[in-house]
Amino acid sequence: MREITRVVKAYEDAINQNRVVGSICEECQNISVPPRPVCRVCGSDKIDITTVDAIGKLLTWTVIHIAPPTHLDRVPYILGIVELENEQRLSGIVDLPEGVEPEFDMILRAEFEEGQEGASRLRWRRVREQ
Amino acid sequence: MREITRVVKAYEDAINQNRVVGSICEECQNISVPPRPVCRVCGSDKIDITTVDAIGKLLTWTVIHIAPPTHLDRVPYILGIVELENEQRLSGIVDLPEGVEPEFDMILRAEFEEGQEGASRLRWRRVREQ
Amino acid sequence: MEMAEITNNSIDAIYAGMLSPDVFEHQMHAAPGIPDYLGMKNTPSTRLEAACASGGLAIMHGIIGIASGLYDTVLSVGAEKMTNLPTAHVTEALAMCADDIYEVSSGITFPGAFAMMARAHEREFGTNAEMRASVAVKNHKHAVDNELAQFRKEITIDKAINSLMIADPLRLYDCSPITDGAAAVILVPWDKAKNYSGPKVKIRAFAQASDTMSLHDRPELTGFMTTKVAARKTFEMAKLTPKDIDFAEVHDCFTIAEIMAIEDMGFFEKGKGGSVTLDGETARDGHFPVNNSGGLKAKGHPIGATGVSQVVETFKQLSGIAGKRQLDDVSLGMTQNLGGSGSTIVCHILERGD
Amino acid sequence: MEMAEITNNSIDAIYAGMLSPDVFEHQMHAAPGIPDYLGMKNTPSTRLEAACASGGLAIMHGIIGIASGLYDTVLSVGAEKMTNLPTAHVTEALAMCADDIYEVSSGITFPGAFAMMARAHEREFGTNAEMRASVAVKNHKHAVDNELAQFRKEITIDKAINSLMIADPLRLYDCSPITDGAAAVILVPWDKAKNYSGPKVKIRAFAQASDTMSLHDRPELTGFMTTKVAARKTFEMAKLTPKDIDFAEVHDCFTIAEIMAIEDMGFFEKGKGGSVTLDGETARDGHFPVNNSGGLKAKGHPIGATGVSQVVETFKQLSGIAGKRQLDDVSLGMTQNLGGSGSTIVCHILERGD
Ligand SMILES: [Zn+2]
Ligand SMILES: [Zn+2]
Repeated sequence: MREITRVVKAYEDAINQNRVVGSICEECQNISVPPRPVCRVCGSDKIDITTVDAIGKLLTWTVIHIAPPTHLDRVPYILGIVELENEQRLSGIVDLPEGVEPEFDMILRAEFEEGQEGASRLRWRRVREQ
Repeated sequence: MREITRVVKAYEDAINQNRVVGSICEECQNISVPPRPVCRVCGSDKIDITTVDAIGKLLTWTVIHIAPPTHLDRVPYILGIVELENEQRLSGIVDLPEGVEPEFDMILRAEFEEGQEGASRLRWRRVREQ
Repeated sequence: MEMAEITNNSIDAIYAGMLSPDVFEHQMHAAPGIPDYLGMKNTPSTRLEAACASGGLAIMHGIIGIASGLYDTVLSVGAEKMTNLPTAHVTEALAMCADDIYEVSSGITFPGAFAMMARAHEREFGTNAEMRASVAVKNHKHAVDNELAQFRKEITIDKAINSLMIADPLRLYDCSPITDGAAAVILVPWDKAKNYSGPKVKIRAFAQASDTMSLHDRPELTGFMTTKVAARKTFEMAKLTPKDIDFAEVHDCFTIAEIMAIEDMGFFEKGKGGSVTLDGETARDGHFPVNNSGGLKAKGHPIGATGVSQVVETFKQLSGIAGKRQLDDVSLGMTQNLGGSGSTIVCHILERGD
Repeated sequence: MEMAEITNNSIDAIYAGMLSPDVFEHQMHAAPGIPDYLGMKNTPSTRLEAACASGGLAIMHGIIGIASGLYDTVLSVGAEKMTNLPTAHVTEALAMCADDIYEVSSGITFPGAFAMMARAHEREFGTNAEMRASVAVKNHKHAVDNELAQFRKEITIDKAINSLMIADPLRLYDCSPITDGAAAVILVPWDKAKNYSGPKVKIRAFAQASDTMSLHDRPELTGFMTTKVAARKTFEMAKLTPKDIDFAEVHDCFTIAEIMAIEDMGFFEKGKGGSVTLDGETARDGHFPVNNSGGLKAKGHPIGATGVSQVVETFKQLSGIAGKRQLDDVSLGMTQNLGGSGSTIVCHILERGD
């Protein structure tokens, strides 16, 4: 439990520093995003935290029209799964400019906007728009 | 499930009519307060609803000082178990006049005060004070 | 219990599948309420929870209780009372079955998770809106003959593919409804079942599998590894193959879920689940009927009850008491009950008892 | 797991006792999160809930899984993360274990239910505030030697009987605290345990019993019928009597609960539980040590973890690895884990393994 707390906290702290981190296994060097307390490849719990390049392609997505109470003010919003390097994946909201539709394999980059209480929130945005 | 809903609804409806009801078994005439969907004595589910005399003695009680959020405005309050005729028992708030302390076997009667949205609430009060 | 000629006193233990009486009914520790309200004395009653697969676990762990030799007669129950809460809160409650840290914080919903799989399935196999809708159309048609179904009205593909968008590409008619309900079975060792004259069915095999909480942590987005693992283990225990099974009740919480289930269980080739449904192969008069009860889509989906209800339907078919929806000449049926976005799967194979 | 020389791949199934990750952590379907975060693949993981007896059920149903022949190696876990919520909300959440319709609506709290029993016990047997406080004083003293305890500080009877009134007659020091925690055991068939060189202990017997949700529906207010029934069945399965047992870990969620437990389990005459505690008979150096770990009162009470933690403590004592709090020459220990206001009880008897 300590370890779970540690990796989740590392992830959340990193988001607040506008970074995305994963875990790296000291035994087999496997990287996991989001970070995990036990290596999925070799089972080791010798885990370090490492910053990853938060750029990837859109694997799949939905457009949420009926949202939970926490997200009612955002509908409709795009929720997608983004694949980073090494087949690591993350879920997140995809923010696209007006008139741009999501597409398979669209290249997206993690950007960070201000959330509640000064915390950062990760948003996936199209690389082209920069 | 239909039966559970039926007996609970009968109980709640009766409270709103300022009455307390129990179930009476058509097979063995056993009375249960609060009403139950299946007779505890003979196992029959042939159950009728019957009004009972809501007067009894205080079996045990506590004075709640740390309350759940729903009852914060009432602390401290007395919560007791009252035994009616035939060893039937009910939990409830006991309202005593200023300066009167609860006592074992104190005779209490169900009275009804207005609750939320026009519904009645059962309160146990000392018989002597009337 | 009347049908099974069982009285309160002969129940040794109760297993109850419920997702969240906590959130839906403000009642934790709900399992002892069952023997309490049934007037039983001190009968152990255990709640099992694995989201929408809670009911399947109640059956499976009831069987394990009997197999252990500890119990002779078990009551396995599933129940959920969902309509106390407004829809937005039910949506939120169900989303709580997804991973809270990485998924729920991103605004995922239950339909949203399956919508992402539907899109991946469409990309890889061409499973389109019409194919998905054909699952709903079939299950609504099946439910017309189920007197216990929530919806007993046929719908059209046209109506389904034009219904309200919930989580693109899934629309209202791709989603199972919010339902109150309960289901129960009595389990006894097979050699003691002969003491009862009522209908009886043999549980041949069962298995349970888990997977990651988050969808993004799984290599495959077009099916469930859990379904594959649980189905394979169930077939192994039964010493059977998919070809031996006559019909199935699978977890169609969303239309795409039924399509993936019949593929992952091995009844149809991967990627063909949508087209075989559109072609009528899984209809009551098709060669492999699926969700002949109406499924979650039309029979209803009272979360904790669903897995038990699937076994009850299979029981009815195998004992020839399914009335107007009775299938001819069936001797082996299979169930697949899914929890969350597939983080738990429970499968059972049942066999005709005579 | 290192101590048990077990790797992830050898775990066949996980049983997890948790009261409400729903309410405490906004996470339903939490059980698959365990194999997920441990990096296990598709290992079935089942959540069991019976309020504060959830952990006891995780152990018991793990044993049943092994006894059925289905599994060889089971990981039974209990866990709760309670400190996310403010105290008033924890109070409300715990009160949700009482009967919602008749008790919660009356403003019952968890301490309130036990307070009403404490008063009935005082009336019938003279169990007074000092006797109740002596349970807390003893358990705090025991916890000083438990490096995993939440409180490792001795208290005095004077301090306890003058502490904040919570639910008259129960005061702050009569109540167990709000705690985060987890505990786990590995279960294997006894004949396979010999393959492991680490410490091992035999589970001799176990039983579970249920009772009415509402306190007012029970004929007796000075003890729990569930404790009596579960303890009797456990002794029967073990072919032992209370006299054979060397020590016990019992469910002292409130001081009065320990007093009633040691009476209802048959270790002391009914009504004497308070005076024997005051006399030191259940202290570490007494003739029958109770809650030598510090109990729920001082070790802490992370709801779902508690029942597992009791078995872990008993394991440590019976394998001689309890360090400073090691009891001399013990070969049989018993646990009693209580859910709600006694609506569920689970007991286990463990025996030294050599
Ligand atoms: Zn590694
Ligand atoms: Zn009767």
